[in-house]
Amino acid sequence: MKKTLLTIKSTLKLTDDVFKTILEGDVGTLKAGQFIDIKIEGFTLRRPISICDFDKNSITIVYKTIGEGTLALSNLPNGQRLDVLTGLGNGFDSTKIPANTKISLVGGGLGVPPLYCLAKHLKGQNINFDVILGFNSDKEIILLNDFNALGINTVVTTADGSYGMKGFVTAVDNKDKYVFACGPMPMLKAVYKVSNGGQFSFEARMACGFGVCQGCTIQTTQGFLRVCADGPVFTKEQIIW
Amino acid sequence: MKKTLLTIKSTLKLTDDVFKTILEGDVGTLKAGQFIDIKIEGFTLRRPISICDFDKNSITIVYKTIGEGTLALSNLPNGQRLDVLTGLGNGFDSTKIPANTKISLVGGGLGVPPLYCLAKHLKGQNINFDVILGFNSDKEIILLNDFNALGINTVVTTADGSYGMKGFVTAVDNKDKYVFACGPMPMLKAVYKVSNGGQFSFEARMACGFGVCQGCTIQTTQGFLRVCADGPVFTKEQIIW
Amino acid sequence: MVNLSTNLSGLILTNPVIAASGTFGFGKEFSSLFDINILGSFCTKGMTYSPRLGNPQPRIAECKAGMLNSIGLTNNGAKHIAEHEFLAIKNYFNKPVIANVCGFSAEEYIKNAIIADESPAVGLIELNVSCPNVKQGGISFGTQTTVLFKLVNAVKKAIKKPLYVKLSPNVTDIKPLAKASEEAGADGLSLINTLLGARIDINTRKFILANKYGGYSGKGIFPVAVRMVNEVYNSVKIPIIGMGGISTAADVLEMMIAGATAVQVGTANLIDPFACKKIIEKLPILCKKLGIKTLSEIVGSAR
Amino acid sequence: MVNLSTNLSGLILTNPVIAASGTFGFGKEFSSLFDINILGSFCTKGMTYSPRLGNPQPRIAECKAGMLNSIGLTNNGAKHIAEHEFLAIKNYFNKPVIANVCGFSAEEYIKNAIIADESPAVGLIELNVSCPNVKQGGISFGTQTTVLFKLVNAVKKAIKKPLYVKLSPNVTDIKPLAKASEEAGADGLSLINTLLGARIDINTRKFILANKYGGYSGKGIFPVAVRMVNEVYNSVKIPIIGMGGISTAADVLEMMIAGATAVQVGTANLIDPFACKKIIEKLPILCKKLGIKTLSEIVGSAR
Ligand SMILES: Cc1cc2nc3c(=O)[nH]c(=O)nc-3n(C[C@H](O)[C@H](O)[C@H](O)COP(=O)(O)OP(=O)(O)OC[C@H]3O[C@@H](n4cnc5c(N)ncnc54)[C@H](O)[C@@H]3O)c2cc1C
Ligand SMILES: Cc1cc2nc3c(=O)[nH]c(=O)nc-3n(C[C@H](O)[C@H](O)[C@H](O)COP(=O)(O)OP(=O)(O)OC[C@H]3O[C@@H](n4cnc5c(N)ncnc54)[C@H](O)[C@@H]3O)c2cc1C
Ligand SMILES: Cc1cc2nc3c(=O)[nH]c(=O)nc-3n(C[C@H](O)[C@H](O)[C@H](O)COP(=O)(O)O)c2cc1C
Ligand SMILES: Cc1cc2nc3c(=O)[nH]c(=O)nc-3n(C[C@H](O)[C@H](O)[C@H](O)COP(=O)(O)O)c2cc1C
Ligand code: FES
Ligand code: FES
Repeated sequence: MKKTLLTIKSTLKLTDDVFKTILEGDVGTLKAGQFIDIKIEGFTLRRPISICDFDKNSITIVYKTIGEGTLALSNLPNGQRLDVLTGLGNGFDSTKIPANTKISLVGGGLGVPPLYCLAKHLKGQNINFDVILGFNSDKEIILLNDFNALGINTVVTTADGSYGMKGFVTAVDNKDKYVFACGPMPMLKAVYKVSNGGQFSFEARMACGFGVCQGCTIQTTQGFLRVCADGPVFTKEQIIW
Repeated sequence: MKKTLLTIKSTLKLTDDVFKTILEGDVGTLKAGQFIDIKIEGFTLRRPISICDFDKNSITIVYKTIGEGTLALSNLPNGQRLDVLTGLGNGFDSTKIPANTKISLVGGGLGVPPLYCLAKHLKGQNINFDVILGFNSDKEIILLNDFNALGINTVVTTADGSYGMKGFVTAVDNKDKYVFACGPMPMLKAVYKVSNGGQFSFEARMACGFGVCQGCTIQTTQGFLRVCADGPVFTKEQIIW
Repeated sequence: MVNLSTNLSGLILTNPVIAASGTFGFGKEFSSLFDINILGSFCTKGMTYSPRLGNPQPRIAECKAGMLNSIGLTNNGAKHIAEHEFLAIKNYFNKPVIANVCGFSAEEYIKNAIIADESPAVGLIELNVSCPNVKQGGISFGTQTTVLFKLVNAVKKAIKKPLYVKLSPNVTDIKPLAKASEEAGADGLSLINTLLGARIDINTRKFILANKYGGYSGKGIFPVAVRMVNEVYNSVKIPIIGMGGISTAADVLEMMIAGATAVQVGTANLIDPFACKKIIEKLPILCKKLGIKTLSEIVGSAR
Repeated sequence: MVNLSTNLSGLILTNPVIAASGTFGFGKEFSSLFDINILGSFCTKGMTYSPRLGNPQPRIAECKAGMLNSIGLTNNGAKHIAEHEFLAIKNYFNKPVIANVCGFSAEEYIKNAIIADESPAVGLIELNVSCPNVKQGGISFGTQTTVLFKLVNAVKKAIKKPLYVKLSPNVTDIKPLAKASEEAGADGLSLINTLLGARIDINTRKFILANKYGGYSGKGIFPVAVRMVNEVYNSVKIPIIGMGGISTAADVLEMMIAGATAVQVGTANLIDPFACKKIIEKLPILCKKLGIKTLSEIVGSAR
């Protein structure tokens, strides 16, 4: 964890209510699957957002304007400085991938951004994998071009069939695969049930985001674990469902 | 009363902790002795400040940075827009001046600003008057040049004798005069006792500033009066001391 | 078209927004800023039988998320108010108002309630048993169930108009007090009054309020108010006017979902005299966005 | 040089700033950010005898001026905490800590207090009789004077270290509870714990907390805390650790002037992990500005 001041470089509207913001500054050491916690002027608690991409001195986030906080964030001008905690959470761990196993990255809605970061990372390690992204409709598709630009075979499912396969991400067969999944709880659960093993990124309402308040704690096979500090990524073995 | 958005045109440092700020915009109808109530971002209640000068589209205020609110105000950049209630309070009433009576304007410290506005007004009506301004020391003198620029005979007293007459404003004889006084309570009381009659501008902790909360109400010879709406200027006849 | 109307024991309001007692005077100052007939109603300043100056100055203190007041029921006395302030209301407001009635003895409460009951301007009487700023009376009626029951019962018998009891949040358990009011015949409840708080000037080491402690109101008390309105909603059958820190249309909906049939907006009026107007203008837009067609249907829908 | 030291029943703190229970974990996370030895001390997460997961998710809700939590005393159990967490503290903190002790019965409170009493890491025991998030036990001990007296008395007899009782603000009158604690042998008092509050999502009409109600903390509760600390200061002779919404050095002074011998900083740590550090660095500067040479002299100086 690092507390740092980052500057908004740009904010781009991806869909009606999803924005991509690039933050610049001393970002610290980062990892795919980690998140940052942003203090937005006028709001008490920080807003946790996954890292969608990063380099030495920038972090890209992609977020939906769910409520007042993310809405305010999306309206901040370029050049605005933000108080941010970076490098939060454990992140995805590619060293845990079993040998000779096919890998699948499964993302749903706003669970897609951290998988982009992971995809880039795996790609850099010459690890092969499939990507399955699920959305409600074609209007809500995000980051598909970015995955394609990485030269990754990406399957898209939409609930209403307006793009790609009609249905949910579970329509794609992942039985023998090691999955990295991020998305809404029902999706994670469904993927968990049909997967061989893998890593699942959780969400929780957080107060601190760095492990001291127990706000986000859940029951796991290893006892009480904090989504913010012991997660947000949990292995299939840890999860109780 | 009028609720309006005013823009900071300039802020000038007059002494170590006293600032003069010019606000521009649709200021409404104003009168010497009235005040404005300024919403400062980050503070719950508005800050009441007397009108030191005004014209059709600007208001000048002179204020001391007592606490966090006025400090924040003094640090706001030019061009910043402020939510302001203007034209609050009754103001000084020159029609009440008895015939053939000498007039004296008596100000102490941050009570001086509204008297500048009054002086300008009286001058415009060709009414003659003296001005006595009291400060703690020469370092705290404000607006003296402005009074002089109006061509007004201005007596200054300082408590430590570092400028003008040593002592308090009551050192100057006002017995036969009709006074317009503004300053700290002890000064007002002292002036009240030695004056023939006059108008005294009060202060009070205010919540609304426009007469609805009774926060500022005081006992007068005419019953309960609100400093913000029935004052801040009270006549000698109204005051119970 | 969203239906915003709400029903307080027969008093139909076109919308649930009522300006709170002590923060709206008798409405006159606001009527010079906007047409206050857009309000559901407004609640007048608490009245006692004899005129009262109230507590010594200063009696306002700022807080980070609200303010303290120790006004102490400044008013010109019930008779004067009925004959002057109430009488003048019709010149700028054409709906019934809510009269906030105080007292220092059961007899006085009854006398004042009758004066309000007989005033044509008044549509509903709010019995203030929760003013934290007067030593005798007020709050002492609002913290003991048996005392409260007797008072409410006696007042109810003496008047014809709907009687709402305004409860204090400064209690271990508000539910028995709500129930005692209901059993005594109250037509409804108003809550919450202010929380007891204090601020001290660290320079002078003096309490900012001359009275030392005062009533804490504004945004900072909203979560406490939502909880208490919900607790009381689950304990009684009579309608609740919910208040405490409301400053937006979203706050109004949250308070209604918690259990309030109507709401009062207090401190927000002091900071922005157009607060009620803005809230009322935003309400239908917000309802539409949330798919709410009849606002009163959300009352107590929290789950 | 300003003397910031303060004395809690023999436990001398170099400065009055203590990180509050439940908002500082066991200090480890913070120790990786700054040298936490600058703190007066810190208070550990409330412990029960058996491990507890606590309440269902979600258990955090944001408020305009603070937050709600319904953690429900998540902890690994007193024995595990003593053997692991307490034991590890010496690796990053070289002063005695304050152990926050909970329970669901008098016997359990005693057992847990003894475990804390026997841990070398612990300098003072804070008896939490005011957790609003657990149904049985906790708060029920903190709202009735006779129950509280018995509990405090029994715990006091079982331990050697100073015993502070942490009181709830959700009561009609806090003074009798403070006095009962004092008479039962408490060495000091801690106040306030959280106010009971609720928030509702107007989109889903569901309470944000799975538990519906939770404890309200942060800036919004400061005026209530200042008032209660002052009330209690005027009622008892034992020292008070004051808390509730403190986020600046000025807040620390205000709380001490109200009557606190030391203070705890809670929610502020969650929003800014450097909050305590900033406050501690600002304290001597602010004292100097105000002409305060010995900080402890201002305790209870409000007038
Ligand atoms: C580890 C983690 C990573 C996340 N990554 C992303 C991401 O990459 N992109 C994205 O769009 N969203 C992400 N979220 C969800 C995001 O944090 C919320 O959408 C956001 O906090 C909502 O804030 P708001 O002010 O708009 O909503 P409001 O509802 O006004 O917020 C009120 C409070 O509730 C919290 N809250 C509301 N919704 C959620 C939620 N779903 N999860 C956690 N807290 C919530 C807020 O943080 C705040 O404290 C992530 C959440 C977590 C825990
Ligand atoms: C009618 C009127 C006219 C005024 N005119 C001037 C002026 O021309 N120049 C000037 O320097 N000051 C003037 N004051 C005083 C000025 O309002 C306060 O100095 C200012 O509000 C302090 O705000 P703060 O945030 O710096 O102080 P803080 O102490 O942090 O303020 C906290 C709260 O106390 C109130 N407060 C603090 N001191 C006073 C005070 N002396 N009077 C009223 N409220 C106070 C603030 O408004 C705020 O609500 C006037 C006051 C009144 C009532
Ligand atoms: C300045 C002021 C004066 C008040 N006077 C009264 C009063 O006379 N009678 C009463 O029942 N409540 C009175 N109240 C309480 C409010 O009506 C309301 O219950 C409380 O302020 C909470 O609402 P708010 O947070 O929206 O202000 C007063 C509040 C304030 C701030
Ligand atoms: C997330 C959280 C967890 C808490 N856990 C405990 C606890 O275990 N024991 C306890 O006595 N108080 C607990 N508290 C209460 C705080 O110690 C403190 O009394 C309260 O939050 C008021 O201080 P603040 O406004 O500075 O946060 C907790 C508060 C928060 C916000
Ligand atoms: S959010 Fe505080 S421990 Fe996870
Ligand atoms: S400040 Fe509200 S009536 Fe004067």
